Amino acid sequence: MHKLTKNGKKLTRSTILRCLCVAGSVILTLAALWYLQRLLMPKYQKGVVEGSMIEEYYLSEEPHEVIFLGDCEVYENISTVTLFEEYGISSYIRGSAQQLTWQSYYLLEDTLRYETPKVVVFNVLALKYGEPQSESYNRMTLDGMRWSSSKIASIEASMTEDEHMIDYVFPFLRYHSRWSELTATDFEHVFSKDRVTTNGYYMRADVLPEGAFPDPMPLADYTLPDTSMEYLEMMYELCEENDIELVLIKAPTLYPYWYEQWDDQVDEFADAHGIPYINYIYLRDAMGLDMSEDTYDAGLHLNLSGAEKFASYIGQYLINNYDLTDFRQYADVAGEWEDDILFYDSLRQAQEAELSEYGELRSWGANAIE
Amino acid sequence: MKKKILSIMLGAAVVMTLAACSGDDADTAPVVLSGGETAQTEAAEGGSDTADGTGDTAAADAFVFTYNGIAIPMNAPADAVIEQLGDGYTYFEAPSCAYEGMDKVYTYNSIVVRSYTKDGVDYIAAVELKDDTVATAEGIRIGATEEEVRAAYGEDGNEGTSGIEYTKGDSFISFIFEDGRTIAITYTAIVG
Amino acid sequence: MEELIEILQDLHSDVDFENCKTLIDDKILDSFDIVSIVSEVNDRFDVQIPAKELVPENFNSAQALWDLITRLEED
Amino acid sequence: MLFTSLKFIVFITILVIVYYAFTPAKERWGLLLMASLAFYFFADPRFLIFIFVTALVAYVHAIVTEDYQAKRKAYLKQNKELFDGDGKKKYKKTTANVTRLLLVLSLLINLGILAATKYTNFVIDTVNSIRGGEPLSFVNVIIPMGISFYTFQTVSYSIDISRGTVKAERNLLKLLLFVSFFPQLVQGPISRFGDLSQTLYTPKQFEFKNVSYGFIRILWGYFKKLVIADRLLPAIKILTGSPDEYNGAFVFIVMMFYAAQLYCDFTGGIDITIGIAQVLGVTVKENFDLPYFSKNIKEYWNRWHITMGTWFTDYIFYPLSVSPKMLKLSKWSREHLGNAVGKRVTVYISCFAVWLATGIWHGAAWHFVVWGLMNFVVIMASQELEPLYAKFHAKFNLKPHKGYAVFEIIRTFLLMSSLKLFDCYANVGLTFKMFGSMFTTFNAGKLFGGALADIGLSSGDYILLAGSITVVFLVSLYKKFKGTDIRGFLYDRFPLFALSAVILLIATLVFGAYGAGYDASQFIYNQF
Repeated sequence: MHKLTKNGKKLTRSTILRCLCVAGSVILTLAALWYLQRLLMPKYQKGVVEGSMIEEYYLSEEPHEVIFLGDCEVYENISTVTLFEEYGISSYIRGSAQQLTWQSYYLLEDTLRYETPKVVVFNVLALKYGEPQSESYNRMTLDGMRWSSSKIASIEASMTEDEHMIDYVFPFLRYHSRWSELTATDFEHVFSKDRVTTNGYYMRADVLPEGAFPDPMPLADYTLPDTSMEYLEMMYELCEENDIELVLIKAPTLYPYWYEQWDDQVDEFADAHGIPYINYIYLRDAMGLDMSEDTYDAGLHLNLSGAEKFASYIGQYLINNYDLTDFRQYADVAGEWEDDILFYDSLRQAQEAELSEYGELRSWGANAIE
Repeated sequence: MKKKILSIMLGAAVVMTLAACSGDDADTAPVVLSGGETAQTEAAEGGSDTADGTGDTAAADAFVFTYNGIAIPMNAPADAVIEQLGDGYTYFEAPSCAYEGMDKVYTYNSIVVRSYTKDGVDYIAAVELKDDTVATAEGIRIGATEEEVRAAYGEDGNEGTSGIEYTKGDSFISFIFEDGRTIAITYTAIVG
Repeated sequence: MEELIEILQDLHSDVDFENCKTLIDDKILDSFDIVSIVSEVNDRFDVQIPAKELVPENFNSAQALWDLITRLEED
Repeated sequence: MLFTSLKFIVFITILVIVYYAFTPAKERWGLLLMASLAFYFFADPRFLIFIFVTALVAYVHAIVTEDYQAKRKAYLKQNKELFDGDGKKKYKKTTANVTRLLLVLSLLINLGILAATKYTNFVIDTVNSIRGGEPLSFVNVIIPMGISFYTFQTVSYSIDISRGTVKAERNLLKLLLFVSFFPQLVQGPISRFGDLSQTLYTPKQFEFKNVSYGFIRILWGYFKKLVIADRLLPAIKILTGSPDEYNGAFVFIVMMFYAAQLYCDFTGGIDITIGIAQVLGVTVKENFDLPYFSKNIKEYWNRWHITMGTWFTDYIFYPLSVSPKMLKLSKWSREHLGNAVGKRVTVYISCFAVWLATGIWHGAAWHFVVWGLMNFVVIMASQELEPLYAKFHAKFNLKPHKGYAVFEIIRTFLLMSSLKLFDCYANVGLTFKMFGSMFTTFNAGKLFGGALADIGLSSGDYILLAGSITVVFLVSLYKKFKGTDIRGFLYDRFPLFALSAVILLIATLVFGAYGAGYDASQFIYNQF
């Protein structure tokens, strides 16, 4: 545009008008795209809320001495409120649906940018996956992460064949096709989202007793994939560097099947690195789990009462073995937790109300999917 | 008037087709065979990507297990197969995390069939042979010796800690051995 | 010239060939007409119009066409 | 690099910035050459060899021919006294013969490369199917991107040189740019040297109007391609992929969808091409002139893929029909078959050749050949029926009526759309069968009751398609009635122009059928 002035021509009115129009168009386009990107991205507010979990962490104000990493076997099975109420443990579950081992590793890197916990608890089920699995799970884990080298590395490690980095950088390119599927929820939550977890714990208060599971399929090879084991090794080293105690656990649920041969390999790893590995499948009786009432989906995940039992049990282990602060004594942290507990209790009440009214949950889970 | 033109056109064209093509039907072959990328750019030259009618079939190249005369190809849509297999099964289902799909397990007398969900459609994920009343297409049953398996399937399988796997297309078959004998046979779909 | 106009009139009786100067530009003459003209001219004037002369400038008006014929005759 | 790939868009953006910000106006053609070669290189480095050989052959041929002709002419002029009338004619005849020989040599090489790469496997396949028995195996040849387009462009240059209608380009690099100018490589148009050279090499200044016009035209092209054409394509594939299920009324749907898809894809691509050229300050000939408003098939072919049509007219139809042998044949047939029939013989032979070539040019497959010949038949039929029409009109005094024009337009559109069916179905026989099913088992009821929702288009898609096709239609109507395109109107009200560009851009980005949501292996996101 400066060409016009250079040639000695006067800045005519129409030239100014054009420049304004071009500048205005650029601004208008960028603003519209920014808004549309927010509008078109899935909100994960109803039914499928798992995509909201990762970003919710950044809103949590209090310090966390225990960080849980893993998939639904942590975020549905451990009540963070129980851990606080019973032991004063301030914890956060950085869980997401089908979180793969490298995603857990990079989430730990990400977490370390904000705080350094004393203990990291990693659930080992995801070790069975050595390769990227599914775009929709990737999205739920990755889209909520704040931008950092960890996020980029995590995306690169997670992408399936059909995915591209550019679609993560500009989610608009990925989600523009949702224009015909937008719901009221999408418009409602363009700029703000409702809270869906209590420090990463996703509550389900309904009950569906555990049934029989089919026999596991025999495998020709039980070796856990190299990729996931390498990331476990990296996770161990990262914890070492930061003086964090790493604890490996297997949640007490039975499906997907956790083979003995896998269990042995994790045991070996733990022994070789001098870290604990606890398979809670063997401790179901000890923690008092009654799978006729402590699960909401026939034994795949624990419900609220199950999650409180498991939290109570694992919390005891944690305070026995690690030097954790009892944050109930600290007014400022306890004050923050006060809010979390309030949210937790009101959520429990709301779910119980629906259960007594309908006999099932309508605003959460499969029934709530729009 | 249009009809008149059309009838002239049709008549003339039929004659011409006979003369020009000598009754040959396979027309699209050369473009398709000359290689992926270049074929694409060439197709675009005429102004469009030609909408060729041949859709690729999902389960074209995979292991197929046959049970009671019913073919169960890996990665094939499951609904039709399950319907053919009839009612004699016990059923188990487990929704995946965040309702991204549903794993279904159908247990029959001698086999277990598993399916996975993709784009809202169920596909055959795996078939497990439970006893020696059923055999693979290559004639291997539970109880077969390691040598028999290798004789039937070859030496180029993937050796695992407890057995051997053979891959074909987007599926593989596993034989699990104990004391030199087959104790389990499974077909598994490779989900891409 | 008159003979030429006659040839043209045979093709399109409803066109004023004496004055129209956009026979090609306005798509009054199409490629079939041009070939007919060339063949007629060949018969009656014994002039062969080569393909390279089949350009709009030579066929836009009867005058241009006449000029072309005379030029080719001289050659 | 397809137009709709992200790579291409980045490529163009960088090019335009470097072009205007960092390259002196005089050197800009050089940057275009570099960009064109890079475009080729990224597609496949081996392609560069092909295009270079083609350009070199044309370059040498042009210079040798021009120098030879000049030398002969000068000699003739200087030694006038040595020649009598006959001698002069003879001398000129020799010049013409040598010129022709040079041309044949050059065309043999360049068309030979085209034939060898594009048609070898076609020939092998055809031989196999005729011969039966042990089939010959296909050869693994590479088909250089856009070879049909740049070969035709180069051939036109060589012929023009030998006719003496353009001057030879003596800078090899400049000629290479003419041959390889990248926006044209994917879908044409087929430019002539005389047209393109006028703006291709001249120093180019940044002109706001040019760039604005070009930019909005690029957006318009993408809009048509991404929002309409690429959305329709999967549905067409589904419909034509299961012909047994989708017959009768569905064939009509295929016709309509494909007519819209092809138009939007092809004209969209040309809009992008010409728009890019315009942004770069190069004027490229138009390739379409509202073809779907044509009143007959001949007119349609004068308005659809114009540069290809004129190429075939100028370099095949005319030379063939005015060649001495043809003129002789014409005379003979008029004498023996009567004036009415005789007049037609040569025209029809030439026309047949043109359509045979057009069919083969469109693709190395028999259905293209049949499609080309069907066009020939229809054009001939309408040509023959013309007097009949005239009588009919005279009798009922129909012609001036506006409704009749609309009828003609719709008739032509339907006719052309049915011919396009040859593109859609797997083979020629099936096309006829499907076409026939429209008349035997139309059964429109099949369309309703959910069938239209089963072909990969949601109700939202249908609304969007209806809306965007209406926009395309209205823009075409504007041009039809105002005789000029709508950009001028908008540009004079510049804020409106800017706003249109913004809306077009955003609409394309939101509604375009691109990205993961539209991949063949669609991810599951329906439930959100």
